[in-house]
Amino acid sequence: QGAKLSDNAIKIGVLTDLSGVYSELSGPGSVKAAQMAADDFMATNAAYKGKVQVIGVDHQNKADVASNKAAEMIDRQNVDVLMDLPTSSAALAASEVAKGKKIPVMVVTGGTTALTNEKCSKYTFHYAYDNFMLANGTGTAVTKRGGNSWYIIYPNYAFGQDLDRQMTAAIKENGGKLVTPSDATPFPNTDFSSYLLKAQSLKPKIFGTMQAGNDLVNVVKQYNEFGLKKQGIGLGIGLLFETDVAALGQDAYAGALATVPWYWNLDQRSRDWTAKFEKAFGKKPTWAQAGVYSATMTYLQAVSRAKSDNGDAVVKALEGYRFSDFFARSAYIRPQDHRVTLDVYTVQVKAKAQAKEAGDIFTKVATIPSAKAFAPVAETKCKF
Amino acid sequence: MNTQLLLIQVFNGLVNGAFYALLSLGLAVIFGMLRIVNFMHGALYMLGAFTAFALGQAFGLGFWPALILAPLIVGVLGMVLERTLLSRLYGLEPSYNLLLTFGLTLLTQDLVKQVMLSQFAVSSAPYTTPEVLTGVVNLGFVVFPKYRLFVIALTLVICLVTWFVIEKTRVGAIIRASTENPSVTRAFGIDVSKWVTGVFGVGVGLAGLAGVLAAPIYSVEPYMGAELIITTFAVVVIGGLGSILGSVVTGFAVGVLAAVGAAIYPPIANTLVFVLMAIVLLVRPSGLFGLPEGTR
Amino acid sequence: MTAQTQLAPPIGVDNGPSVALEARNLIKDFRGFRATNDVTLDIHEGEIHAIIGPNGAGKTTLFNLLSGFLKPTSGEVRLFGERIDTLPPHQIVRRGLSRSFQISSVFPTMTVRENLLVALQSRSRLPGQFWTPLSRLEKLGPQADAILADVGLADSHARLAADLSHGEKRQLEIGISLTQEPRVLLLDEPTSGMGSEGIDRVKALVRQVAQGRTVVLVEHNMSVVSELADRITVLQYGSLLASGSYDEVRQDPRVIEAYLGDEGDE
Amino acid sequence: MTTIPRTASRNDRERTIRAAWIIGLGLLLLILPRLIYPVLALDILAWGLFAVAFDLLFGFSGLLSFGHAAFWGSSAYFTAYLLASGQSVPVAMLGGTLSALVLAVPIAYLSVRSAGIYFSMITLAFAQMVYFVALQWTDVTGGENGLQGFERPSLFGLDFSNSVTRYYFCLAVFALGFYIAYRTVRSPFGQAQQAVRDNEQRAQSIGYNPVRFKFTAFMISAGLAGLAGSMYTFGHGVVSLDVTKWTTSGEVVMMTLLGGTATLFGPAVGAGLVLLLRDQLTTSSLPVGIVTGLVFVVVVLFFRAGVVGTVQGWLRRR
Amino acid sequence: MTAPHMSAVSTPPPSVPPLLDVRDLNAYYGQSHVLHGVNLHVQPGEIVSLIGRNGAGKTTTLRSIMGALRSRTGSVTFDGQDILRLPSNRVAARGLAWVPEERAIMSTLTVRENLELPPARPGGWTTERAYEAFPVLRERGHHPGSKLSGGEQQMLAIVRVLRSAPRLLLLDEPSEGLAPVIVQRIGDIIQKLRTEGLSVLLVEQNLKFATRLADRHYVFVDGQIVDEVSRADAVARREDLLKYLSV
Ligand SMILES: Nc1ncnc2c1ncn2[C@@H]1O[C@H](COP(=O)(O)OP(=O)(O)OP(=O)(O)O)[C@@H](O)[C@H]1O
Ligand SMILES: Nc1ncnc2c1ncn2[C@@H]1O[C@H](COP(=O)(O)OP(=O)(O)OP(=O)(O)O)[C@@H](O)[C@H]1O
Ligand SMILES: [Mg+2]
Ligand SMILES: [Mg+2]
Repeated sequence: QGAKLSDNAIKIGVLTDLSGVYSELSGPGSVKAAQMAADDFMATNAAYKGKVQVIGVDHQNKADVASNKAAEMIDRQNVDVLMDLPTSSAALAASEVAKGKKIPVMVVTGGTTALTNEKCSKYTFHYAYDNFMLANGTGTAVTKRGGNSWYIIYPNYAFGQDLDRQMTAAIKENGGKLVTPSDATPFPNTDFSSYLLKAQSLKPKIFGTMQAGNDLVNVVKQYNEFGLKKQGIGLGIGLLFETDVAALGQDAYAGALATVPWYWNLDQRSRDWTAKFEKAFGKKPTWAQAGVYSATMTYLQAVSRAKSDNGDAVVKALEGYRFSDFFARSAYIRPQDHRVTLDVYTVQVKAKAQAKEAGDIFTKVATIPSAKAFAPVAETKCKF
Repeated sequence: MNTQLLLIQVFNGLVNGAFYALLSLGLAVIFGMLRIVNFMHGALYMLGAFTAFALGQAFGLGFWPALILAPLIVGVLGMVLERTLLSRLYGLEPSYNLLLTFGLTLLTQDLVKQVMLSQFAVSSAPYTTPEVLTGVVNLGFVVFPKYRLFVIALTLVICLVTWFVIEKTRVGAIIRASTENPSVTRAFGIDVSKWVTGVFGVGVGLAGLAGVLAAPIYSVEPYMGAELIITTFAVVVIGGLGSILGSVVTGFAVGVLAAVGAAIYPPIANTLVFVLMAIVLLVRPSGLFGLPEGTR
Repeated sequence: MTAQTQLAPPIGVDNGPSVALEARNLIKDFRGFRATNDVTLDIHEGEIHAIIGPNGAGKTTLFNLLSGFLKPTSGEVRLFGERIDTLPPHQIVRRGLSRSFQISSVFPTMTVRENLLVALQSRSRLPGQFWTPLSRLEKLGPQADAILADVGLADSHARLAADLSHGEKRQLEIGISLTQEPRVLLLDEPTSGMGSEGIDRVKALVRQVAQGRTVVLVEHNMSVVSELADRITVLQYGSLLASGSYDEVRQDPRVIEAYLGDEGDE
Repeated sequence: MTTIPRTASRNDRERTIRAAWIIGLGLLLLILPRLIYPVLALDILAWGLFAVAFDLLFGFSGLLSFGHAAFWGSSAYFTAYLLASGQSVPVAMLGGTLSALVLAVPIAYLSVRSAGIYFSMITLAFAQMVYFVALQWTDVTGGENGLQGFERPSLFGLDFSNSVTRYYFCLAVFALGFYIAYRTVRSPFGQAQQAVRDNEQRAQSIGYNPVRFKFTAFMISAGLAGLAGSMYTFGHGVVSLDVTKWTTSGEVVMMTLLGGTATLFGPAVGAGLVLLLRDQLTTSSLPVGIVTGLVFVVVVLFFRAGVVGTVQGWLRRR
Repeated sequence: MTAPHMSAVSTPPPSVPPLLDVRDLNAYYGQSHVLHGVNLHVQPGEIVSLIGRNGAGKTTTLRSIMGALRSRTGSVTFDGQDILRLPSNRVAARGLAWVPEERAIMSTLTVRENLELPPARPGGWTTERAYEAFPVLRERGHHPGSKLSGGEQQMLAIVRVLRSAPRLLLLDEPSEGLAPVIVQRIGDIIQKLRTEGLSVLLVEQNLKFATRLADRHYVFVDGQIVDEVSRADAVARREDLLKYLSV
């Protein structure tokens, strides 16, 4: 009661890729997730009934469109928060605009660690995952399980270099080693045969790939073609979305290890939420979409705590907040760099035969606790 | 770099080269004969791969029937496009063809994407190697997948057949005349549009074939042709626009050079072909196998 | 230095007419085919010089060599003593040698008058200037209109060059060559494709232009050659076959055999 | 009947039509930020000038560059870099433009010798090289993260954090750029350029050096594309890898065509239409490719003269 | 203009049905109306010439008959059948052949390929026969067509169409740019072909050549036929003809 809301409404702008390469893993599903969060929030908070709106906008994966639309949504539509933001350059651009206008941003599907380092902003929060967490998670868990000799390839641009650096560190820290220095591959690239042949002759226990999206699909396809699995060379993956698995069929990935912040089959709570989402959207959620729900809910609860949708007030309510929901377990919003830390999971892809139902693709191998999953706060380069 | 690694890279390069060769052959047939710069070639390559996938999903057809059917389907689609759209631009600047096919590329890519998502619920389609060709062969210096060897061999055969038909029969001459001066060629009693459509269909079918061949080893997704086509254009230009022999030889050569180059200095891998192209054009403005400007 | 070069009269000798354009031992090979074979030729200042010869004898090739559109395989071209065979065509034009083409070569998307204006403008200092308004070109208008009248295209001045009939394009072709007010004018079959009216006009025009200038023309129309030419050179298989006045040449049995047939004895 | 008056009256009519366009579009541009979101309006200016620059080469020299993103992009990055290192806005924009010009020297020198499709391909090749350099030279370009958050220090009391102020500043720059393009085309140089495009051999035989004209046209075009790129950076405050991508080169072709090539204003109008369309698509789930692809196809097939070309043709006939 | 414009020229009623009969032909380039009601006919085995000043409409007439120019009205019958609506490849299939004034040698084809481009029909010229008529073409056989000299292109253009054994040949300025000896040889070839049953419709500027070959002459002025002169009258009316051709 008595919350001060600008134009008497809370407007959530989901700035995402509605029709491009990321539309499947976030896109319309993210908009739906945000809407569900808004509905659920209104259902339990009578004071806000009818006051939360969700607007989905397509940034077409272009930084300039993202910055335009961010500004326009804030200025013209009085949007109070921006959500999701796949594509790093778009996320950074929107974050920059929002900073000038003092509007909170919750980046879910964008993964660059710059968001909590040199490009951090007082108004931007980084949810779900980032490069450090992926590399560190897979590197640590796999090495601990005995996968202690590696050969890593990574796409030759910042994202890949970042991942490679983190993963190498994680492996060494846990007593593993690289059989040869990591190789940078061209980006984009379709043919990875020379690296696979190299792996064949070096015989590491794990072939680590930091590729993402279609490049990853190509690596995995060719990993199977060259029969590396049969030769006892396991697969460790940096960034793996559910959609990547669907693109090749589960068997192609069977046995591969990766780190995810969540998956729908994690536990009963997750399955319950998934059932709701599937009913509303017709498909199982990806972890990005679940993350958008969680981030939206977290934001709305901060508004209700702050009794205001004023950016500064909400940021204050978010900073240092500890919570746990179906998605984010033992979550903590670090005030120093706005990294939202949460428990993350190292998972292994099941063979199709072991799947109990469609979409049952991951088995949990390890849980990495919230406090250890992300880069330590002491290392952040963030200065607000 | 030791010799073994070099040999391995050469072999890898040949596989990529096979795709360049097949695609640039199609482009060369279309450009050399029809003066159409078919920007859509990459999208049609993608369509070949996608059709193979869709045939499997819809009718349970495997790789071998798809290897025949998909290029045919793509070829027919190409002919329809030529009849209904491209034919309206004959006699105009070739850039208009380039622009039209550029637009069609955007259209096709996103249409396929929609179909993939709505019909098959994937953003990138799974496709596997045919049973008989799975597995690897030990070549002594390297253990190489059977399927890749098959790709190299089949491509060589197709290139040879195409070259023979076009260079050693009257077909090539008729088609070139039809594009250079359709009204006079028609006045000789030659049904120009029939020939032009047919050749376009064949050129495009070659792209479809490359697509089917790519499906088992590369990710089948709507944009799989987008980057490739740019490289292929460079290959065609290096070989000499419209030269059948040039496109095939350069296709393989660029594949090998790029693979070797990438092994020596990885950052240059994507740029190497463009650097090559710039150098070649400086020395021989009409490409390695192209006839000097004005004679074509 | 071959013996032949020494046979050629030295430049700048007072006795005899002065030389406007000279070719020395010109050779042009096209992939093993010799289109111009050791041609040495003097064009005297002020004369009308006709070059005739069978089809494929190398007349157009010779023009291309003289005007810089082809680089000779060997040999030299001099214009008023200055060596020009190493220069690109546009620089040769600036030195006072202009040509017409056997196959009409016009600017199709411009009107007939604009064709002439743009040709006239190249001789002014304007063309490099992208800061000058276009209206400055109008001062060339009267000159353009005069040429249009000369070649018989006054009525067609506003039509696109692409829409002209074959003969009309030939007229425009000559008009464009005239804009350069060259000291040496090379005309490649100026009357081909023209009707008798056009032929008469070209004859008159060439006579008029030849006042104080040098004209070289390639022609297959013997009436034009006989009426206009002071001297004639006959080419065959890329080499000089004969030269002299019309009457001398038309008697030459080799010329009759290779070129004239029964044309000369009319 | 004398011949001069007919030509003059035709020119008069042309002049009237041209004046009408300039005044009409000028007024529209003056009130544009009231009609649409100012940052979008700013985008239209930048892309509009980019398209005009491109068309200087395509429409008036017959050279279809498929690599103009190289100039637009290099200037965009360079401007951002200068702004980030604390330079004033005019210095940064000039610096950006200069970078495009410097880059253009070798590219123009090497490419204008080729014609037709060869030219398109060689420009594309150079643009791809620039793209891969941008991708990997992360210290300057930020790689795939792009650049953002650089200052736009105010100038003579103009507060550039206000997008409307930015717009009017850019409008002045646009006007300057457009005037240069206009002057170039409507000058003896432009006339010679057309002659070279029409018939290179003939142009040479009347004393024009085709290579020189193409080179100069290329440089002017690249310089203006650079100016446009610096406007873009200044307007947005962000730069991403897209600026050097081949799709950007493709987009500017589309804008030009849609508006009408060789019409001077057309490309800018086309840029406006494409950006408005793109903006509309942000709130629909219609795939961008399908819509833009369709527009492209329809324009090439049925309105080759483009919007402005079609209207102009219609005006002239009356 | 001294010549009277006759709207219709009286032609003696042909005893044999004409091979080609053109009636009231009007032709247009876009907006501009170029031919105004042209009537002409060619009898089997006849050589007919069209003469007239530059831009009079001679070429347009040939293009209209052949179907290379589509916007036209009137009727064109060939061998009793209406061919106005047929696409030009079907027109050619009925036995018409056209040598355009720009020669249309294909630059992307070699000389030999050019020569062998039209479909061969029984009774048509073989490559060998073409080479015998113009040996220079054999020498140049493997050169690109565009590299031929102007006159060589003309020779090639003429012999090329003979490959499909046409019954009526439309020749546009065949003597243009040819050396006098070659002009004579082409005249001989045409005469010879006539004895083999070929008819010719000839456009010519070279009056001497035209009068030597043609049985009848149609005179064009401004897109209309204003006079018709038979071979018998041609010598006597030479002055008249010359007048039509100058101003
Ligand atoms: N670029 C070229 N490449 C190869 N051969 C050529 C080239 N240009 C000309 N030729 C050949 O050189 C010879 C001379 O040609 P040229 O055009 O000079 O003859 P010409 O004397 O002007 O004949 P015409 O009177 O028919 O115009 C011809 O046989 C021609 O085929
Ligand atoms: N493509 C075209 N577009 C518009 N007008 C044209 C076109 N071609 C020819 N014309 C005009 O049509 C008229 C008749 O042209 P045509 O070519 O039939 O003349 P012609 O008698 O063959 O003349 P020539 O002896 O010069 O070849 C001329 O006035 C010409 O300018
Ligand atoms: Mg000649
Ligand atoms: Mg004619």
